[in-house]
Amino acid sequence: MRELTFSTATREALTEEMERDPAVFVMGEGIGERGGNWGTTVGLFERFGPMRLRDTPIVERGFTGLCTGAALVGGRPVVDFMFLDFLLDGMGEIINQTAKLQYMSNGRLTMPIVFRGCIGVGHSAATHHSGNYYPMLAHVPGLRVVVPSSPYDAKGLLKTAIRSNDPVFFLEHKSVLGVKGQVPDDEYLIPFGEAAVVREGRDATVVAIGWMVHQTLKSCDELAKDGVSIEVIDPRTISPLDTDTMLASVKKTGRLLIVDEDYGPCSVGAEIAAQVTAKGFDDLDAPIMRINGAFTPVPYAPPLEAAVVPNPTSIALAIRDLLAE
Amino acid sequence: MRELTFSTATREALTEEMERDPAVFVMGEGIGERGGNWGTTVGLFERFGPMRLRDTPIVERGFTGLCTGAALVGGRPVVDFMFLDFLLDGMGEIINQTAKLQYMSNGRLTMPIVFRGCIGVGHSAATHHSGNYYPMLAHVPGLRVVVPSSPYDAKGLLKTAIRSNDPVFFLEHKSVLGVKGQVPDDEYLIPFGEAAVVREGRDATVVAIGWMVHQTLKSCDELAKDGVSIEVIDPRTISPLDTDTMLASVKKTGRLLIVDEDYGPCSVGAEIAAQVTAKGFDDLDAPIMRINGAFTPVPYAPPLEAAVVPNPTSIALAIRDLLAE
Amino acid sequence: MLSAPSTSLSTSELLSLYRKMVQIRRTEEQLARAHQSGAIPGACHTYVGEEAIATGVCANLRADDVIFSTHRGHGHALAKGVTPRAMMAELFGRVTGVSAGRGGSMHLFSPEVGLMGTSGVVGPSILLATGAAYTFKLLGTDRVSVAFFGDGAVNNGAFHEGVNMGAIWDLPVLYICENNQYATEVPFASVSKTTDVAERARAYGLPSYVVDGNDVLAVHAAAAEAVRRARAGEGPTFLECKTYRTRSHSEGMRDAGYRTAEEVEEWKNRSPITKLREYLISERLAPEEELARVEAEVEAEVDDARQFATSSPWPDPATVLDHVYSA
Amino acid sequence: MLSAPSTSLSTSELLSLYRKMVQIRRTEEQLARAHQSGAIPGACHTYVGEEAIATGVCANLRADDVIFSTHRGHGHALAKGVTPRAMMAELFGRVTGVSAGRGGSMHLFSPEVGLMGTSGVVGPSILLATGAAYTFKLLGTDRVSVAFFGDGAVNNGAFHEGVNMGAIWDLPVLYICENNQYATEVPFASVSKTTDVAERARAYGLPSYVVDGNDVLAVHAAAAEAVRRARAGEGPTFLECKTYRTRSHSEGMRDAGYRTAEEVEEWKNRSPITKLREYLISERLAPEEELARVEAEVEAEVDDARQFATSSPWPDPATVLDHVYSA
Ligand SMILES: Cc1ncc(C[n+]2csc(CCOP(=O)(O)OP(=O)(O)O)c2C)c(N)n1
Ligand SMILES: Cc1ncc(C[n+]2csc(CCOP(=O)(O)OP(=O)(O)O)c2C)c(N)n1
Ligand SMILES: [Mg+2]
Ligand SMILES: [Mg+2]
Repeated sequence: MRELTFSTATREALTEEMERDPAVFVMGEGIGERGGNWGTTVGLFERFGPMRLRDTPIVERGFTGLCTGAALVGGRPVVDFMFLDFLLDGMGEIINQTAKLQYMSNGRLTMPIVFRGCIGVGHSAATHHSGNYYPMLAHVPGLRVVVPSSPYDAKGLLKTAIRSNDPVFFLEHKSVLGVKGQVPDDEYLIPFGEAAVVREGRDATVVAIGWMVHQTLKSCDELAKDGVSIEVIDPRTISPLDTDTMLASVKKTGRLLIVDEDYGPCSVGAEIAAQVTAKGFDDLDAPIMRINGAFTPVPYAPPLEAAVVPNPTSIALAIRDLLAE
Repeated sequence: MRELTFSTATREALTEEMERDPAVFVMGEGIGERGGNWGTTVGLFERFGPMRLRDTPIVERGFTGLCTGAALVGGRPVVDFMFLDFLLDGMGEIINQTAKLQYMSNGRLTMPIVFRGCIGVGHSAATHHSGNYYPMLAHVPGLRVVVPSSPYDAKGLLKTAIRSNDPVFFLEHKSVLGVKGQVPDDEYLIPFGEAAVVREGRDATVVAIGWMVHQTLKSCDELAKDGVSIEVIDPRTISPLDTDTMLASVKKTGRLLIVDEDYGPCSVGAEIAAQVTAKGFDDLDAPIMRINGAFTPVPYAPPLEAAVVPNPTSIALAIRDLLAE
Repeated sequence: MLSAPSTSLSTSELLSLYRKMVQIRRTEEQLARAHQSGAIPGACHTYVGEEAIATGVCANLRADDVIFSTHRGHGHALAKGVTPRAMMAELFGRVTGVSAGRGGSMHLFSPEVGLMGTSGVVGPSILLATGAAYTFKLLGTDRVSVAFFGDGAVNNGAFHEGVNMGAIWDLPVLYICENNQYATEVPFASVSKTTDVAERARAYGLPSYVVDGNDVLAVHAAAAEAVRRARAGEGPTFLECKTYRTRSHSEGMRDAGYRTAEEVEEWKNRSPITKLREYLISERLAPEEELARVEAEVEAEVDDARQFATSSPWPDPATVLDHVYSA
Repeated sequence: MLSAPSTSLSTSELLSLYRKMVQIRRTEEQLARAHQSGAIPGACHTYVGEEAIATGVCANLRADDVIFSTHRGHGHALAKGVTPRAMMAELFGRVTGVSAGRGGSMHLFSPEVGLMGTSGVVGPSILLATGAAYTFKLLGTDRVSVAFFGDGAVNNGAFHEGVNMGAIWDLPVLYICENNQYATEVPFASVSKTTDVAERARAYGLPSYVVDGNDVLAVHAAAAEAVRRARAGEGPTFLECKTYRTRSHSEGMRDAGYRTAEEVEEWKNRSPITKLREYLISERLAPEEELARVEAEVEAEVDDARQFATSSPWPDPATVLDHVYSA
């Protein structure tokens, strides 16, 4: 075991997979010699050269489509969007081609492709560099969506993503990139569709996504001082979504809060709330609560930006409300 | 009052608004002399000419962006996507420009623009011509989303959409285009955010969207023969979403089923279920049920296509299950 | 415009081009009738009049080369080796179809013969084909990828982004623009200030030619050189094949108002099939009887395909969720 | 390349061009320092070295003409009439900023003076400007719309779709490509086989010229003719302004590895400000003291702006949901 940052862990995963399989290549803006806007590919260009670390013109739709075609004939592309916001120009390709070609070919084609990019609000990145988008992607059959929160999960899930024959979105909140954590020396993979109980507790369950896992853990530390015991679940993959782990927890605690930085309407939190209520109705001692990012484009000024996302204080407040129900 | 088809009603609305305001214009493929793939603009080219009925090259992203710019300086574009599926290439413009410019300009710009297009499964239109997409759009702050089911609603809501200073998606299920209904002779507008109770009942509430309103009404007729009394609610607008009307109904019936042709995960149905459970927990005698389109790309062959969407039989079955809970 | 070179093709190669074009034409005519009778539940865009392009290009390809096609893709599918049976069954929505009934006319997949898909959306074929070429180059193979697309795709961003990437990275890909002069009812001249698509393509710095798309020998020759370049690692080539569809945009649609009956008639007279037929006879490469025999064989093959499609079973609704994911 | 014409501008017009370029330069320098000190919380892309383009173009515009800009938009904002105060306050995140703190560097809005927005996304300015021009034509006004964008946007589909629509519909729009030869660290030559962007633009059939983007008089003259054409209903014009940014892509980013120190030095010596200064002096159009006075005035103006920004209040979090919708 070593302590690595989230970014180092994903770079290790990528390097190992590129060494393992010569069909794996990365495409994006500034991922060649420059090593990626977020350092996703530092040092790899020297090792693998320009065909496998391909700097592109500013054509997000274009290289999304190109990589989809590349994946159909034996390539295993990792598309690096830098900021996930830029994926939007490629939505047509992703929804109508990438996500559908396995099905439309009746399983005779596979689609081994990974899309990665930074998500999330923070650092005054402002409205064009702060999006989340995962519920939109999770709404599309044929796609997998991964939102890891720790270096350990990031490495194991990225390796699974690169080896998967399905299209996978691997989304990295900009605030988790520097988070440190233990990572085994030996190789490991983490399967999709298994939520992690990141903290055990008995009074209520909180499901938190991505960076919100860390914010939630902070509020739990505070609440623990008052003897409040919270169970925290990180779904890790949004599609497939492991509601069994959530249901098991709710059976124990009777209460559920979902903490998500992304907008509320038609969100992952709505889906979780709907499913857990449907299947765990009798276990619930109170209606499920959700807290989400404010329903507004993301503003720039620090006091405005801070006002649009949940933080440890607002999460703790919500937990107390939930317990009082 | 006259009986009109849904299509005729929307054409009437568009014509009246184009007559009223010279800044209203339509852009899309084949909406000029040809009158639109769905007849949305038949007869208008002769009347208003090419600047106001602008046939475009096949550049959905391009004219989405163009019309967004046009709306910023006093134009009132109606963007006709033909099939809404083609909007996907314009997602970047819609989410990052159209939806955000009012906010980013601190309210000094307005965005009077309507996007319309056909949605829905049916007629072996196959996977590239059968999408729905409304939960994705409803997830985006700054957008309005309208999914009418009757000629009356379509006319009144389209007029409201064209006069609105917000970007509005007006989505027409291909199966409702030919539906007939009463439409007043005099002008009327229907405000956004007001669901319609299209059938009153006492045993359970069904919220149905678009074409599913008609399919649900058919199953209610069947169930009525057995003395089962169902209340049916059509939200009409998905964003804003009128949950008050739903809550009031659930207070009376104690049971709720949501029928939506679109995919389940992170859907409008999930949002409704989450909200109604949160606010109406004590009124619910059973967990909320949802039925949705199967989570798969839409297949072509009639027996496969029929298998992916709810129909009067499967809806009736679901209602009976709900009543048995 | 590249002129038809005196051909170096053998008689049997010429006859096989002829057979393929006739096969496409007869199949389309059957499909059109089937659509009228209601046997085809979805849309149906025929390739009638444009047969020389798919035929001339695909005759240069190996089975492991790949093509990406459009909404008007029946000709490409047949030219790459899909059987009339498997294609017709698909349009009839049967489980014996190339896509097992999941696809219909605009979603034909047969990776076994290198048909990587037709598309209901205009544009993607260009990007997907460029991507397959990227993998071919990455893995050091000499396989070749082909994008077919119409004049309507030329103004779309996918054209711009795709052709440029093919050019700057010297990928083994052919860009085949089937310029039939209209996108649905919209004339190319009304959406472009420049007349030739090839001129637009030249802005990306790749070899770009105008070809008579109704002359299968001209298409074949131009494609042969393009395939040679691609296989040799010399990069992509752009071919604008000027042509015309002589039926309506899609079956059941009106075909008046936007073009004159004379224009249609004129192009019917320039049928690529007639042109090759006359050439074969006048050059004494094949006697009329032999051509008639080919035609009769194709006729029988296509009749059989229709029977096959009609009598094939529907797909089982219980399988509807299969293959959304790979595992 | 269009050469700088012997100018017909009056001395006061020339001085006002000079003042504007100096204002942009000084403001950028202040912003760079502020970014280093942490006073600017978000990204900051400066326009240092490229001042002649925004200045030369916008001097031809009326207040009711509109411009659409990029991530590198400070120069455009100032040239169109935003005050250094309002701009600096925005980058500091204050409520007195042009976007009341909602935007920051890449989201500057001042419709009052025709700045319809800078953009964090590369490409949209081209489409939005084309759209504003569409409305101007639809409503029968003689207003003009301008799209600024970098060489990096040229390969993007927005360029292709937007410029083509402007051309085919003869819209009153100027396409101003600021070709500073790099997109972040990517040289234009590595993503395009053709050297000049103007050559690419010509494929759309609109007048398209290469201009020395470091010569404000050349830019001014070319833009004057383009604006005249647009106002007269003669359609769009494309100008490729060759230039160079002499600071890093954005403040705080490395600026080595992808270009040589000599190249940067060479372009620093070609500063558009120095060029005009020398011209004004050598042609005896303005004495050195007058230029020094302008510089001092600008210096004071920008110092004041910085003070203003620093002392302005933050926006109130209670207003954060305002203006998501119009009503
Ligand atoms: C992105 C997109 N926009 C619109 C359509 C609707 N559509 C189908 S075919 C067609 C015209 C295509 O013209 P062209 O590319 O010239 O091909 P042709 O039909 O002439 O062979 C259009 C607009 C579509 N399928 N995809
Ligand atoms: C669609 C999109 N992709 C990527 C980026 C990230 N990005 C910001 S600036 C930039 C380079 C832009 O280059 P250019 O257009 O030449 O403008 P310059 O910075 O040289 O002025 C990139 C890639 C972006 N903002 N938008
Ligand atoms: Mg065409
Ligand atoms: Mg640049």
